[in-house]
Amino acid sequence: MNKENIKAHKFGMVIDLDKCTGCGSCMVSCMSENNVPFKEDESNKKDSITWMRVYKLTNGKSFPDTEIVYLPRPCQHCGGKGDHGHSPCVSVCPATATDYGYDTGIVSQIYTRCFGCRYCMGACPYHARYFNWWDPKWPEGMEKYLSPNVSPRMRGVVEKCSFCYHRYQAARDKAYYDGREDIEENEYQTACTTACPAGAIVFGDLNNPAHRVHEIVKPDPHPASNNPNVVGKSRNPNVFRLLERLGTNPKVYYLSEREWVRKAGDNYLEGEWDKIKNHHGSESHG
Amino acid sequence: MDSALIPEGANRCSFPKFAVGIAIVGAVVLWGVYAMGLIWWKGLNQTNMNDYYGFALWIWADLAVIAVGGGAFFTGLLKYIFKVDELKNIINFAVIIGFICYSSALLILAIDIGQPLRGWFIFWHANVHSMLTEVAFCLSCYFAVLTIEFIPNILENRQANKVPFFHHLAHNMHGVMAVFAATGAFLSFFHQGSLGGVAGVMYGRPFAVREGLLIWPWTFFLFTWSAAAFGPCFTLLVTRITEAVTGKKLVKDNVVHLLSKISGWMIITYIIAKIIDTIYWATVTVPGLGFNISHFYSNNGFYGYWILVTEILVCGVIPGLILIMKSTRENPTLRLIAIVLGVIGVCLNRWVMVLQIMAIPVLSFDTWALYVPSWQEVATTVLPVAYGIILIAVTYRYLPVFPQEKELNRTKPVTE
Amino acid sequence: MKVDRRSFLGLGLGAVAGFSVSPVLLKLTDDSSIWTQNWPWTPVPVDGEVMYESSVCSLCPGSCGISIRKIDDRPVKIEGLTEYPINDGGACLHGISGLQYLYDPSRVKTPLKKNGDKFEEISWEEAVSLVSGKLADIRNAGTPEKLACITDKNTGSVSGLFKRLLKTFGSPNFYIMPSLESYLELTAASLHGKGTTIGFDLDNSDFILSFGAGIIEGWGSPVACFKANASRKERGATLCQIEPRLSNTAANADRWVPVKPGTEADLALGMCAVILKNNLFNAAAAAGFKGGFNKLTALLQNDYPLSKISEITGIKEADIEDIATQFAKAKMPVAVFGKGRGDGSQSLKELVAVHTLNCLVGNINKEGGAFVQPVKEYLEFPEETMDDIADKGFAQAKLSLYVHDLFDKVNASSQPVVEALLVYQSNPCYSLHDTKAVKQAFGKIPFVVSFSSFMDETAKEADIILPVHTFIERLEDIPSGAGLSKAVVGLSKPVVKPVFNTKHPGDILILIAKAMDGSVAQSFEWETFDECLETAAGDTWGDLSENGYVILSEGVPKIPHEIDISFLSKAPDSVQPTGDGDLLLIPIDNMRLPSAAQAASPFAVKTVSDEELKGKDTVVEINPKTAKGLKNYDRVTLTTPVGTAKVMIHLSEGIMPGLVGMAKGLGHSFDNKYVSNKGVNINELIGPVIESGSGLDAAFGIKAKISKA
Amino acid sequence: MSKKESENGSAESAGECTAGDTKDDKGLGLGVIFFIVAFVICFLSGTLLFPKLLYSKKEQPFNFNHALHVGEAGSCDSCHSLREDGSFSGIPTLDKCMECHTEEPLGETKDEAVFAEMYVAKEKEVPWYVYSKQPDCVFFSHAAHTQVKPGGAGMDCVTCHGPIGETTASRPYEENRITGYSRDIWGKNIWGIKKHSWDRMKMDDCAACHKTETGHQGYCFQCHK
Repeated sequence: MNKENIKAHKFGMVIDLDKCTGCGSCMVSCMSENNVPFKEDESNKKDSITWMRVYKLTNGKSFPDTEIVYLPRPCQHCGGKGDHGHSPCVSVCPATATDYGYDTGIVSQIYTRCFGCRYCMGACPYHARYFNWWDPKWPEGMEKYLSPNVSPRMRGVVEKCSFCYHRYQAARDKAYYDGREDIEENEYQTACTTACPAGAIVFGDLNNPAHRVHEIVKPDPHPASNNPNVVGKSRNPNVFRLLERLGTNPKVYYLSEREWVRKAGDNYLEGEWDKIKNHHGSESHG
Repeated sequence: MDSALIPEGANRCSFPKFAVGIAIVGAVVLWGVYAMGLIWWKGLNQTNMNDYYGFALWIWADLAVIAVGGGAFFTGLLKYIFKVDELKNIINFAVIIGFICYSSALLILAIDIGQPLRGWFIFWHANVHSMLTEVAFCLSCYFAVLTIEFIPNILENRQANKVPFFHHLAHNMHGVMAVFAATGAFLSFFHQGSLGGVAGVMYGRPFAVREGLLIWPWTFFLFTWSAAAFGPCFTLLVTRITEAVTGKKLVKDNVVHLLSKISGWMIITYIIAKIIDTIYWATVTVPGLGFNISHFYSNNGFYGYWILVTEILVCGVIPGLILIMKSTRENPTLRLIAIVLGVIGVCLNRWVMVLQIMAIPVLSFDTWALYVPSWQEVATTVLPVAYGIILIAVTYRYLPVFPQEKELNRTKPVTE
Repeated sequence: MKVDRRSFLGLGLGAVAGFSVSPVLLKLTDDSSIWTQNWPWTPVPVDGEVMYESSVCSLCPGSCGISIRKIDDRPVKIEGLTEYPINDGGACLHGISGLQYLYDPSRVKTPLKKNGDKFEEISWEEAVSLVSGKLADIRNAGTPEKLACITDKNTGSVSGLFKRLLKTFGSPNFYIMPSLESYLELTAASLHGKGTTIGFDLDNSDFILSFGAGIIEGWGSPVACFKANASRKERGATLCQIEPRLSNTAANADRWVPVKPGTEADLALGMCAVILKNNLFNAAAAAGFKGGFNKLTALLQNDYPLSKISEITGIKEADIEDIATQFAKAKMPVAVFGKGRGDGSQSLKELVAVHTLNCLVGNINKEGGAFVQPVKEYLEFPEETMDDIADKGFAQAKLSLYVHDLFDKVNASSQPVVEALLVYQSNPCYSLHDTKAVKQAFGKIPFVVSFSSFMDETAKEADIILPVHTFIERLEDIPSGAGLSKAVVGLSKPVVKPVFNTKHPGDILILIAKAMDGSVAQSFEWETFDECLETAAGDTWGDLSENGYVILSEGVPKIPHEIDISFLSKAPDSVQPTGDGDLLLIPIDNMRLPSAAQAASPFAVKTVSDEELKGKDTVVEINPKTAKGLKNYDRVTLTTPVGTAKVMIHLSEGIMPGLVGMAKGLGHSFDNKYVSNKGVNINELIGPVIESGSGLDAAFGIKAKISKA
Repeated sequence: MSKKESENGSAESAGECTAGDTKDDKGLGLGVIFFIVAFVICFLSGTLLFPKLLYSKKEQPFNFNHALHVGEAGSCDSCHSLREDGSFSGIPTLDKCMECHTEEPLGETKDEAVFAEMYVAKEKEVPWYVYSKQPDCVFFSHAAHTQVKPGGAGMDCVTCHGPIGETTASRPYEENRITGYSRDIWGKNIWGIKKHSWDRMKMDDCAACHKTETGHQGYCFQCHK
């Protein structure tokens, strides 16, 4: 334990899927904030770089009982098994081009270090990591809008959502300037959060009970009784994480009142969901 | 024309004939090199890989050549450490095949990465927790070992051997080869294993993930074991092909039988372990993560249970059984079937552990992702094969690869 | 001394050893590591001081406040402006992508003149003199009414200047493109009298009954609607969405009621009938109805029995009754109209029928209801000087009521009925139905002047292109509209120096007017647009320039309103789709694709689903029942009476069988490879259908066939 | 290692093959001499000549007397200040200079005349070369380092930048021909040996100080963007 870890933050997010309208503001705000490139054909979603991707889910029923929900998916900033910081991607990178910041809980990606082996992409079940198959090119003059806060990437490296780390840095700079030891909740908000016109995204410190994200998620600091790999399970019965059972321990939570949506967040054997749904999110409550 | 270079007492085809053969295969090499150039110059967009298929045909080829190249370390281990002396008659060839496989693997890795000029960062900025780091280190070291093992054979060339220094060097290197063989076996154990580990540690991918011993998932041991088991099959297969092409018997049957037998028992033990692993994974590991194993073999146009059955039964159990039973093992046709099935089996295993992993959706709302390689990928994957053929042709022509060749072909000097 | 092999060996080894123990190897290794990390072709954005400037976005009628982050002089990001009365910090994807428009590859960089098939660059002086010369010729010929003009809206100073130019020139032929605001004003005119408009208090209503209004599809002021929808979830207010397809709004609603397309008016009237029958209407409100309440009641009771409505609309009787009852019994219900984004074709019958529901339950000018009030004016231009030609010309009848009709007239006549056309902030050659006919009409107009920032479909048809500043390069007043419950005027400011040789549209008009004589020149006495705006805004200017916006009205209007239901009493017919195909092609509005004047940005196109666009192909949505064995991404030919297109199939359980849904906003054809030549423009496949009684193009779709390509 | 092996190899082969042949001893002697000569030449050129080839020298637009300015203005942050948002303003802009300077030179140096004529009169920013310029991938917070505790580390400028404030003349800017980096990043000493905390500005130097001061070398994102 070092000094920095004692007051460690654990930045996380909760997305209200009932409020999400699938409008795409978060995606574009992210692209614009983080100098994400674009190319002529982006309709192959498997080679289209969108740090924030909005998935469309349906309940699989036929007309007119069909339902749709949109699910925005940034990098989940996994804490890894037992929340020890060994995220699926971090532990596999051969060149330490991605690491887990124990002071923030944010998984980094360093473009100048990455040499493009793509092992991290294979390891990530959320497809949150994107490869620069092409050298990014902006139409003549358009590179003038690039932000100096995020380095533009080169061909052949992996990139992904950083929870707008540069905004955290800017907030800290301001705090240093003001002689404050820490930043306020509203000083560090990701670009997707601030852009969301529906206010569906709430971002903050999961370690800070005063933060809204903590109020909604109510993360359980103890490992789940039925799966010691899972830590930080929500005690809110409407809150779930994607593929929680794998033990990746994402810091992105989702909120929905609709049961089928919550069920879609993970994989269940036949009949399994019905057994656990009522305890879902609250199984370690007592 | 080049008769001065040809080993004494060996019969080789005429140089023009040889040259034509090399030129034909060389054209394939050029095609591959052209594709490689395209990929280096224009980038990986020349492939059909995508963000779902970060690992694709090349990584499979990489794992497959390393697996079948496992014959080198295992034969070396048997010959030098366990002193199975008969194997000296095939060890040179095993080493050459290993050399080809490993140099190909390194070449493929150099094409596969997005920033090839930064490839050495894997050493310079190594993350010791990554299985890939382990792979890179052991792979490179073992390639060096293979090179050292290969050198004495090169120095035995008729002209090279005339130089006293080379002659003695070759002699002395043979003397210390046990040390290298041991090192090689050790290194191989780790990189074959860590290649298995590459898949096994991906706990975000239920199809790949395995529990294990300490930091090593079971796939680590299975990969090592399977390389040792099937590597010799490949050595035997290539020997058989070389014999067919040259029209000569190059290795005595007792050597072949011995290696087949060892391989057979290795395969059988491996496949038992693999079956246990599969059953445990299918009944304990993945259900715990919410998956029924049918999830991995249905709802798509390619991957079905057939691949599991083919890998384990058809290309695992069957060749194993053929090779452990004396009667079937010593039947040349059955033996050939067994070693071909074995090689297919291990390649299929590597395919499954690379490509099928990538194809399977993990998020409940995602779909299967199938992929067809681009011609550039195919060309660069064929490149090592063509290069291997050329290297075998050249070494066979100019080096005394098979110690028993002269003895076996003494009576009737035949040109092919 | 003999230099032998060993000497060389010594030499070589010495050199290697010497370099090895020198710093060369270490340093070169480190340097090459660094070298491989920074390629000169990867741009390095220049750092500097961060500054924020606030402005107003005018990409759509939403009129959101925006905050532009700049690094020194360089804008790098657009975000929503917090505490702006319309969007309070939220922003839509198009606004956020705004900077891409600034550097768009299809921007017109300098004035252009068409020469044959090509455009050639000309100076501003030449451009202005060409336009003013041509206009002077028309005026001098005594036919000033043959000058026509199309802009995006009726309000605001730039449109005001265009109108002023036309009036003082002597032409009544000023047209606007259809927009939600124009439909609101038409509906209000029909029920409440001319000069009024309607706003919906979505923020407070507890039961929103939407007849296809894409509240989260870009309808109205999109960000305000997203916010209202989110607050609805928090308040527990109900949204009942009536439309044939599971749009995002329908998916987000509490209740989705699929209705046969084109029968919404009947449904609304059927619900009115239920409300009347069950005595659920507000008697006090109904007492004030003009234009034959009894006649309407009788008509509804006779012609709109539940069983018949159920059959027409495809909705169960019980459901209709249930929804009507819930609506009438809600404390603060509101019925919302304007299918999709609300700017496409609409039928006045439908609009009025839906709004009659509001009138019946008495929610007009009540909290959570519909606000009816006069259109807010905040600009006051000095009186025009009118000479004889102007007076005479301006007194002539307009060529047509609405813009789509104008082009029909042009096409129908052998003589040029329009000698010159000015087009500003609109793209009729793309966004009107049957674009082929519109382009043909453009070909028949001798002189077309496009005031455009981009080389869009309409600019391509023009004879002169006068490039205008984009919204972040210019000063402009941006009045809100679009069904908001409040009226706000915001000030859009130049936050970056013009990137190209463009001008402010207002300045161009002043230059053109000054180059002419007579009443035109006399009516444009300002030196610059800035001066014009400042004087016209009068008292408002101080607050506007200081705060960036002025709230013109807010809260429940405390003014009386009248209700005149005579339009419905005449029992107008519903429009029917043309053609004889077995399927009905309907447009899909989607937030991620703008459909009107402004094409999408590269970022926005990037977000478009592969269920709508795949490669260069439009993907249409059909129900698996309609598919007849077709699979996802099968290629088919889609044929309508107006055109054919090759498209791909996407099977969706979210669309009513028998329909083909196609995204609006694709199929642009100008020089921007990130945006253009992607998919089909649906307006090439749908033809206008004129609604009797209103003259509106009310085509909600068109009959279509698909056959395997 | 390869050297040793080869030598052994050659000695062995010499011994075995041509035992008693005395010519070989002479050859070996000559080999040793060649070895030493080559060793010395290569070592020296690698140490002395190599840095000269590796770096190109660029003169600053004009000479800047830091000592004089520090004397007049007071301290480093009179000109190199933090902005209110906590970001670092870096090299002052012309506007900043003109807070003290006027159209007319304040002193009589040739350099100030250049400044006035070439930049002030033409309203052009001075294109200074920045000795401590870091690459694009680096995020460095001056506020975190220079602001006082408890928030910041309370370091002074000299710790990283050295006594640049005492200099009376601008030294040439040296640019690495391979990397394009300023020489100050690796440091003047080609071996990378540092005597002072400000002698090098490489990542390892940051990490080492962080390790000492905070107990941890820091995570990637702390300094990378």
